[in-house]
Amino acid sequence: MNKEVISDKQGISIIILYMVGTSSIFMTALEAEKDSWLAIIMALFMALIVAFILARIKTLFPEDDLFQIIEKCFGKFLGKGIILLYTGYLFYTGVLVLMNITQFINISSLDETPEIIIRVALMLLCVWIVKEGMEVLGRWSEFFVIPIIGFILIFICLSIPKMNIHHLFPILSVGITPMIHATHFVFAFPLGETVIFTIAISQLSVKKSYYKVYMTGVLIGGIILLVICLTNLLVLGINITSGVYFQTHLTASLIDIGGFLQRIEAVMTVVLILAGFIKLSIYLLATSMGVAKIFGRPDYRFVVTPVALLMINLSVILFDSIMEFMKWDVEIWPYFSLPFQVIFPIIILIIAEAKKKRTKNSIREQTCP
Amino acid sequence: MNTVAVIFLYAIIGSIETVSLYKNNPKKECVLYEIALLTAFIISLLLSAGVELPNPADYIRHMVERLVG
Amino acid sequence: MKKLFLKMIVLILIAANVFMVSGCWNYREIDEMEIILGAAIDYDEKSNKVILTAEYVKRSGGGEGEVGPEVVKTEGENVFDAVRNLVIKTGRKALWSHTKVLIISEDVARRKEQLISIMDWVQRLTETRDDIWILLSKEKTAGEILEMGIEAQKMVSMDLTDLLKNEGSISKFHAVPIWQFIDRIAADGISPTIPTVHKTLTEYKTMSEIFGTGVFNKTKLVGWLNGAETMSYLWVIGKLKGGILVLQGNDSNETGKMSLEIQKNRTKRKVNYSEGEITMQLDIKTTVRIAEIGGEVNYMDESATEKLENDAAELIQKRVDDVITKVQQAYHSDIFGFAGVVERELPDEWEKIKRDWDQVFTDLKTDINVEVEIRESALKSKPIKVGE
Amino acid sequence: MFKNIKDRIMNKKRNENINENITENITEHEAWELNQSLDKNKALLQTILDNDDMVTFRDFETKGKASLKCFIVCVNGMVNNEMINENIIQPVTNASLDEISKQTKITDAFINKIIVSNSITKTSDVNQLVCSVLYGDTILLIENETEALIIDTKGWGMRGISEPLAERVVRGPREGFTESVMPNLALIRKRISNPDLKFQFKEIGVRTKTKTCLCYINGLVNPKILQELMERLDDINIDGITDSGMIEELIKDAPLSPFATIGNTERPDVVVSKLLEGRIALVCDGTPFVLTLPYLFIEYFQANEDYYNNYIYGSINRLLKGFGFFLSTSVPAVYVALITFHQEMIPTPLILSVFAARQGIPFPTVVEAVIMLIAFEILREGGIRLPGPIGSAIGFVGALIIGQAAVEAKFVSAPMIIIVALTGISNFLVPKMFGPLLVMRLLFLISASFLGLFGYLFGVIGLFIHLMSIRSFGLPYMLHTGDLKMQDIKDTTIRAPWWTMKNRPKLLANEDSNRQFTGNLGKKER
Repeated sequence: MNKEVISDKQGISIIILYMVGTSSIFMTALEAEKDSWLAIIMALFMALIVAFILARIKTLFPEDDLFQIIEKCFGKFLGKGIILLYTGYLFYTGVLVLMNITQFINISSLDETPEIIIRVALMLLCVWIVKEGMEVLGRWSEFFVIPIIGFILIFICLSIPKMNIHHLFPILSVGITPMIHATHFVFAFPLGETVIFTIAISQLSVKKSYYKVYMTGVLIGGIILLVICLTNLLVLGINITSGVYFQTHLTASLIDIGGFLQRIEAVMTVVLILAGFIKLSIYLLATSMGVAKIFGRPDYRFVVTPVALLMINLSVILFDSIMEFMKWDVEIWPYFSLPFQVIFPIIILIIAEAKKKRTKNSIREQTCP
Repeated sequence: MNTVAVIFLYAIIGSIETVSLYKNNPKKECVLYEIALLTAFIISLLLSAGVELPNPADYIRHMVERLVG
Repeated sequence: MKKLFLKMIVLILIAANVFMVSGCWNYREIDEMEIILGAAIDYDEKSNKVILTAEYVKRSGGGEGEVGPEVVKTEGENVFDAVRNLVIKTGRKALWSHTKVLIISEDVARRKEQLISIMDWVQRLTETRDDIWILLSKEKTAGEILEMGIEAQKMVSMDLTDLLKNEGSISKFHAVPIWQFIDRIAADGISPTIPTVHKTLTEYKTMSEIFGTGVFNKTKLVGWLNGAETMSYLWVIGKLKGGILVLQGNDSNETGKMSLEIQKNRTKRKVNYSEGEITMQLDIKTTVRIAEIGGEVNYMDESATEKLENDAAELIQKRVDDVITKVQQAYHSDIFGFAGVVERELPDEWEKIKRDWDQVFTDLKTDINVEVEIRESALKSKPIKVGE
Repeated sequence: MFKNIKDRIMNKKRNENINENITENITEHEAWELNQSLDKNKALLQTILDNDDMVTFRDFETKGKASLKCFIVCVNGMVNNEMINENIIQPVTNASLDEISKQTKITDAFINKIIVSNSITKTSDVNQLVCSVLYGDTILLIENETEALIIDTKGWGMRGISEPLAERVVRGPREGFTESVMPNLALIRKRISNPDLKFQFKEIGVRTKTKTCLCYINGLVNPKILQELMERLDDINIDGITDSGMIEELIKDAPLSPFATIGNTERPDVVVSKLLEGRIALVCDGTPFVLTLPYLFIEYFQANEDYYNNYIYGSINRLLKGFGFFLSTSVPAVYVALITFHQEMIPTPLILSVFAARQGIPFPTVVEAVIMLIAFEILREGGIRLPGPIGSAIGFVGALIIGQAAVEAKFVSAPMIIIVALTGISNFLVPKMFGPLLVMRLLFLISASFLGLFGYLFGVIGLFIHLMSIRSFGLPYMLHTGDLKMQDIKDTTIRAPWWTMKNRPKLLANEDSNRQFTGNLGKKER
């Protein structure tokens, strides 16, 4: 079996790209209106807790990925069932990510190109990198995370002249319920999906650094998200922000520095494509690993292409329009993803801790009778 | 036209991937691969022919709505 | 090695496949399109049709690099229909992503549904950018503004854009990109404005000029502000960046007019709330420099400077007060964005008065404090001395 | 090769039936040892080397009563005639063997007392003798002796050391390698006077038996890489090698990739600096191009001159080269994407001038770009092989025709000329990367014409997946490039001052990573 080892920095880069991925183009916490940035901060705290739980699980079983841990904790039969559920969840989420990216491309500029073509082209690259393995993926992310963060910084700096601080006030105007909803949504959509890294980033070169990698990655990714959200709000104001699908794209298109530095929304598009590509690849990787695990195969590579093709197929079936898609995203997604993001990890952690304790005790009993 | 494109595409992918697959992998992998590819092929074929397939999003919606209310 | 080779073949074959199946979708040659620079929208009441006048770049047909304007007129049931009809007239697809200005006629501006459909079209269409400048035509139709460019072979839209970018030094209009316009329509209580464009006839040719403002109440045109009033309006909203303040010297001896060039302006807006009554407080702080002195009085003296400052402050206060009163009394439309200030500073109170803000606005008391500071006097230290 | 000679002789025996008296006595076994009889030996050698008029046989005798008959064999033109005359024939003919005691063997006496040469070996193996003769040595056969002497008399004409044309520098040594392996090795050796510098010879090519030499510094080189290289060289089974480029292609990683995973250079100073970084050099006879490996992507951008000039200047050069790489691959693709897909991203004045320039051009922009790129390559390729003056004439004609006439004839648009010129010139910033750049440029162009900037971006993603997945002798090809660690950035995106480069590239040399031995300075940082 191929153990793909990546370094801490590569791990963090992957998580950052993953977080920035699709969520950089459209804002998620819009239910909280002017306070969506507060919702993101709250969700970030929750996400850090989840990341901590997952890191704890990984530290208990540093050699295994989540699927193996599930099998160890729940036994073969029940374990397979849960793995199946997880694989389905990952597969489905992967399709959503794919649709997100291609819809953005399609709506923002290539309006006459059939979406399926863009999907196939994107998936082709994903299949390629996933087949090359986690190591290439890690190195790729490590290389591209620098320009991506650079682009985002440039974007924010150039947006400063158009910002209006009044757009944020009054703070806390929407009330508690929308706030909680928004927090839940932000958590469900990009921030809480750390669970996938227990599958994808299952081998780090330094064994004990899962805490560092998961939590730093989530923290930096979350901060970038927060900053992008703030920029959009400050430039556009809530009225426009809530009225368009791709806020960042609009904000970037308004940048005009002295008449010559303008029309640079392409920069943000680059960020989206590069980061979104990594996000999609990770879903493809994790799903393939899940499928291989269900059938008890050690290596996942053989199943990558069919999984990718099935993803494309499902993306055709799923939603007919972006309206339907967005509605589903807001209404159903946060609840659908909750068990996978939070409930299962907590259960696994409890069982794992218990198991560890028992084995420790039994070892102690054996050594000192 | 779409159907032809789908058949063509799958034929290329299938034939090329199968060759290296059979060389490097045990039989079980190959069988799994072929089954998965065939499923994808059938779905694509149906889609290209314009058949309306059941949408899993609806089932998930029902499920979630029943659970959450 | 073999894998890579196979991968390459797959890539090439898939690319070829894709290419053969559907060709190039969004691939459009630039010379097969008409680059639309500006558009004007009129509304014909009789036939209930929208008339679109588009200014686009003329093909020179082989000459070197010369580009001139061309104007085309189309009709349609609504804006999008008229846009599609453009293809019939020109024979080519239109490229809307370089459109700079959108001129609407008074007829359109007075009709809510027309205005909204235009805004929706601009924002919904991928091609049109959201930072198109929007202008209101003071002429009979909006189209004639664009049409006058043909005679002079000048691209009116480009000239208008250049003019709009110089808002800071003219201060007789407030340029509004369309996204801001939409933002203001969407915001609670606040109403948008649009600068007005005029056609002026000089001896040699017709020219376009922008000054003044069309005042809206939400999506309906309700009135006008002239150039000077617009400057005061800019003072209120704090967007004033330059411009000239002309003072009539009222000294005993023969003083002419004084020009003060505004260098910096800062307007702070606050809400004072006491016993259920809202007062809007405006603290205007303007820095000017003396640009022109028509008389002999040396304003470099401290006392004279102080007097000048006070005169200027008084003038500003009067003008600002006038414009606020005019808008309050005549138009009942909060184009100053006072609603936003109230919402920010008194969120609880805002919830209560949100419904009938227009009424509240009309009765709103304002408290205007102006402070003028003369910083410098350009190159001259003394007025021109007239010898005895 | 030996087998071939044997076969040939056997064939002759069967088919032609000449020299029967010799061949009939030769058994299979004896045939490849020398005979006691001088005549038989001579006949044997003449059979082997027949129809080769370059080979010279020369008989002579020693002085004195017991004169011994001898003869030498050498290949005219490959030997130093003076050396043979003065150091072999003259001493031998003047020598008298009378005072030599009967105990000593005659051959040893020849070696020790008579022949003046620093390199003599004795052997009775005919194969070895023949090979030596053919490689410029002289063999001396003596009557009644079953062993012959191989005397080193190599002396063929060769090109003097001159400045390499392909890698000119303004500042730096002007020596370049030549086509002979020995002087090349000397050029390396004289720069590293250290017993740790090792040279290992290997012969590649069944027929040509080309001499290649592995150079490395013991203690710096990674033994695994060395081992891997040895194995790959042993796997080569080809009949002839004419240039190190063939070896490169036979042993390189990712053989189908356009990118080089083995470097080549004509400059000894470059080879030395690579050796000092722990790399291995492969010197091949018959070519001035020395291979260095492992080769990383970043080495495309590291010119030796960067290291000799001021570090700021060097760093700027390096950044420029990176920028040139970007321009050269991307400019046509981005131009096409912007003009035909994303017109909204071009400033209005620019799009107006492009609009005006494109009036009446018959080709679509993509086709125009491809035509112009190919035309540029044709001009470049055409100019490169021509002698200097004509070459520059081609340049003028090209510039005139393509630049002026084509635009005026409305064949191509003027902006496209600028784009192609920019592409072509930035190409020269990274001169070793012509091939990969050409391939990438066209691929990007095609993908951009499908999906616009997104297609281009997909191309970039694909390129980097490919680059990231390549390895050169076990090292990731893109090593260091994703890192922002100070230690690694020093010699990649910028060229740091020498006094800060205390360590060698880490993964390459793991045994001794200190580059500078200035007390504890280097160690402290680690």
